[in-house]
Amino acid sequence: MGKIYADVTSALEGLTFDGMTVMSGGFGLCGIPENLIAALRDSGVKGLTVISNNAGVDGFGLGQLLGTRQIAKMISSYVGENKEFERQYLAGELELEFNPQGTLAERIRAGGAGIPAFFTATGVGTLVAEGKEVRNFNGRDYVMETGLVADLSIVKAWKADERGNLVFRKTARNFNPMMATAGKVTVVEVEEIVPVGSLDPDHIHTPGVYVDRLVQTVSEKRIEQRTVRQRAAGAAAGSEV
Amino acid sequence: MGKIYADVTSALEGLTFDGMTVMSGGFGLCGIPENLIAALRDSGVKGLTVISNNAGVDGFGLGQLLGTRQIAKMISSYVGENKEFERQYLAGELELEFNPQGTLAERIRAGGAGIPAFFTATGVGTLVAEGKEVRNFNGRDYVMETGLVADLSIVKAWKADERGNLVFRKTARNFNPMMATAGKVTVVEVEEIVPVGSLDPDHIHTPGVYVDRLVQTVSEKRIEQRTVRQRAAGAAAGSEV
Amino acid sequence: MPRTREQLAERAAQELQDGFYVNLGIGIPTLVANYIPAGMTVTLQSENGMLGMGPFPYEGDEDPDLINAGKQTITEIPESSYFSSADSFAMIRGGHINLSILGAMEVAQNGDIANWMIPGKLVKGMGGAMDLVAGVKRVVVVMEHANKHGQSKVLKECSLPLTGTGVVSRIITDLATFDVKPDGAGLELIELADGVTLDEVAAKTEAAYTVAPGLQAA
Amino acid sequence: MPRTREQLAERAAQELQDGFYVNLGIGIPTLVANYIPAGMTVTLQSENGMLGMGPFPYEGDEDPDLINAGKQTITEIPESSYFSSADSFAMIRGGHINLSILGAMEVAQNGDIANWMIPGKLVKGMGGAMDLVAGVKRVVVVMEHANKHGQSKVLKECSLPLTGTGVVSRIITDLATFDVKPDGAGLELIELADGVTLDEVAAKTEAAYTVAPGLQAA
Repeated sequence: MGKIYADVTSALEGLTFDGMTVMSGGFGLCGIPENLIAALRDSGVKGLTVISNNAGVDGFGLGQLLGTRQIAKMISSYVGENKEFERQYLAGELELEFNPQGTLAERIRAGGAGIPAFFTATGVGTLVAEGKEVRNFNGRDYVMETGLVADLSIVKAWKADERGNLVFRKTARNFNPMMATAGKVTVVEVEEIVPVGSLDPDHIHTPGVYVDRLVQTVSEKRIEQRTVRQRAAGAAAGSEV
Repeated sequence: MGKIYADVTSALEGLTFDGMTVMSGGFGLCGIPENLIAALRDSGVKGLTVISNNAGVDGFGLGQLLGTRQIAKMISSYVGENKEFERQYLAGELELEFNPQGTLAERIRAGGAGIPAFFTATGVGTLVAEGKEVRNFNGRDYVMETGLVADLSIVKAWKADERGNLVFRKTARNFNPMMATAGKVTVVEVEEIVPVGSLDPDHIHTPGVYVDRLVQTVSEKRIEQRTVRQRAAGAAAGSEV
Repeated sequence: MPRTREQLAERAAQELQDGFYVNLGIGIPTLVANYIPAGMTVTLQSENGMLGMGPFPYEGDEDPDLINAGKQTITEIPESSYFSSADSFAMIRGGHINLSILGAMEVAQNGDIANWMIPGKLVKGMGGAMDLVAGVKRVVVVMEHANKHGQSKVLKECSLPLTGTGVVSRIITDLATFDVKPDGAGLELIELADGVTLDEVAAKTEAAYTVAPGLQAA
Repeated sequence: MPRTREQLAERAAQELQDGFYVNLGIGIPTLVANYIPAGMTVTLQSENGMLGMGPFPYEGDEDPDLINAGKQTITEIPESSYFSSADSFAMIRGGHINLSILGAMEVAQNGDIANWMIPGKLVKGMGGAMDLVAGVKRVVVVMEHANKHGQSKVLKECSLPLTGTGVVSRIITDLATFDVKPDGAGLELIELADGVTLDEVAAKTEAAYTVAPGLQAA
């Protein structure tokens, strides 16, 4: 019953097929499964629907799958940092479904939790609610949104034990825990695999039941907006570099 | 901006009124806010609707509020361990709404998360679905359940820092985290209040935003079913004592 | 000879597979934990918020913060993790638990199950039973074939208020084992307890069922 | 004299109260963090999963695992906590954040806001803006009074696709401050920037509004 795979290629073996839906964790370039994305590119799988808050940048993260035109559709909340995405979208080569970020997060959580639909006030009276059921509860209008599941979720965590219990680090957690629950198969890349018993059971963010395959990788972890403050200055905000 | 109160009496001061709805954390007698329940009893508040997975035992936990007939209605999943509850219920003195445990947990989570309603397969075709909307998604029937909020949530955590960040311990976590999010006011009793910065930000279960008042207490922590195994025996299960 | 409680638990343990995440109900199902085959990795879920449930503690090691869904003191094991009730039932409702082994008052030939209330008697509540039968991938019932009045608990239709509809996949009783065929196709008798005859099962079962070919021959 | 960006941020900081949990949008709202009054406890939420956001790191201390919703490197402070995006938006949607200060392209006199798309231009997405305006208890918009073509951004009705309807409580521009009265009762001008006249605001505002009594007299 080993969950541990030697490399990202074998970790995806037998899981990919053209036209499949893939959830990919991360916010911007923070906490993305960058090595599994590269392996997905190398697998040659085509016609992907990708559910991810963002679309990476040119040549990194999901941008790698855009460059090779492996993505047919994105479900995202913000895709601002990707010129190839822009080009393909404007040329009509790429389908795009925008979801409000919180609605996207909750749709994924619902999908993993066996909830086919829920109501939210987010987006009522906007384009987002068009064609969807709107219902009044206690005097306020809410729009019905549906749960999302994927054929495959690729997730980035910080540490895992050999049974797949996961711990995330700082804001690299973001969409990863919900996506781990909403994939029919979930493959996780981590910076370190530790022996069972090394993680405090009260500190585990994602229980091993959600993790089908596990692979230890080395991440580049690019920074998108490097902002710093001067050592001399005491101000709360700083300058963009 | 202090959240810390000297004792449970002052922690509830000004928050109680007759006919109010109170959520009370815990599973069985595990992780219940036993000192806040006692303070609620001493406050003399009446006509309570109490949302709690269980109803305590005679004379302990919520059983204390039953003895004094302060509870008008319970919303629970299981109330098997309380004779006074049984007596009042059979005499028609107490209203009772049973929710499946997972539906109850999700209704509370939804209430705290601004979700007025959601669909679940739990209870479809049973008494629980009577009078509720049933809808088919992807070939399966689901029942619509609504979110729950309370005028007051009383919660038991293990540790808190001075800003109200909470950590729970083992299975004493149970309903406490969701209830902390679903109270208009949330009061928390903890075994230890530690200085800000003592808790690892990655290990906090409930962020301080959900905690209005905090009080350090000493808990009796009764055990309902003391089950042990013999030191000599190697079997996985043991005997009930 | 009808199966004893221990034999029922031992038979139910044959439903386990390596790598399974399993929720065991109260009563006989709890005993199944004692029959997990050596070398097989099976992780027990407790719906009050724990995955990786260990055995009862040694006397003196009881921890009031560590109980199972039956409110019994238990222990943790190296792979354990804790989570809230909302996260626990998200796990159950979302179909992430492979198998639930539960007791029942009645099971019908279409997979309906009743195990939470008897009209006219005090109702204690359904606890997590409705969530488990609706959410877990495979539900196996372990129970006595007949109630204390000698009446069949394997029925054409349940008479008690239901816990779930069409959710049971297999019924293991002290006399026999039945599969509930998909899409309302009814029951198939697939196994007899040692020394129990087809005639005895026929006499004691209210539900209609077919008999598996191999068993017919035997 | 119209308020500068820094003056706008300083004015917006007056919306803060001790103990508030606050989400600040990108742009001018981010600068509000520099004007939190000394001795006031204000906790900043970042919707990508953090409560208790600290300042930018010193050079060399940047951590790629620690960014804000604008994808900028930040730091943690002693009271910080991290959580998932689902938990973060549960916090926002559930009304647990006291105040959101956001920029906008247009605001209407009924509290409608448009700040995410311009038809015909490439749409980058709404990110968390729709969740914030719908969920946070009080939404304050900080923006230039006019767009780059000199047209009023405070309007009778928004012309751009909406981010939310009837959600804005206060509008702080470089010229003036308006309250959006409840239940569609329209705008009230409550404050002028130093040296700005009622006539100037009237000339540059498309929306209808009343003038607060004290301001009328001045």
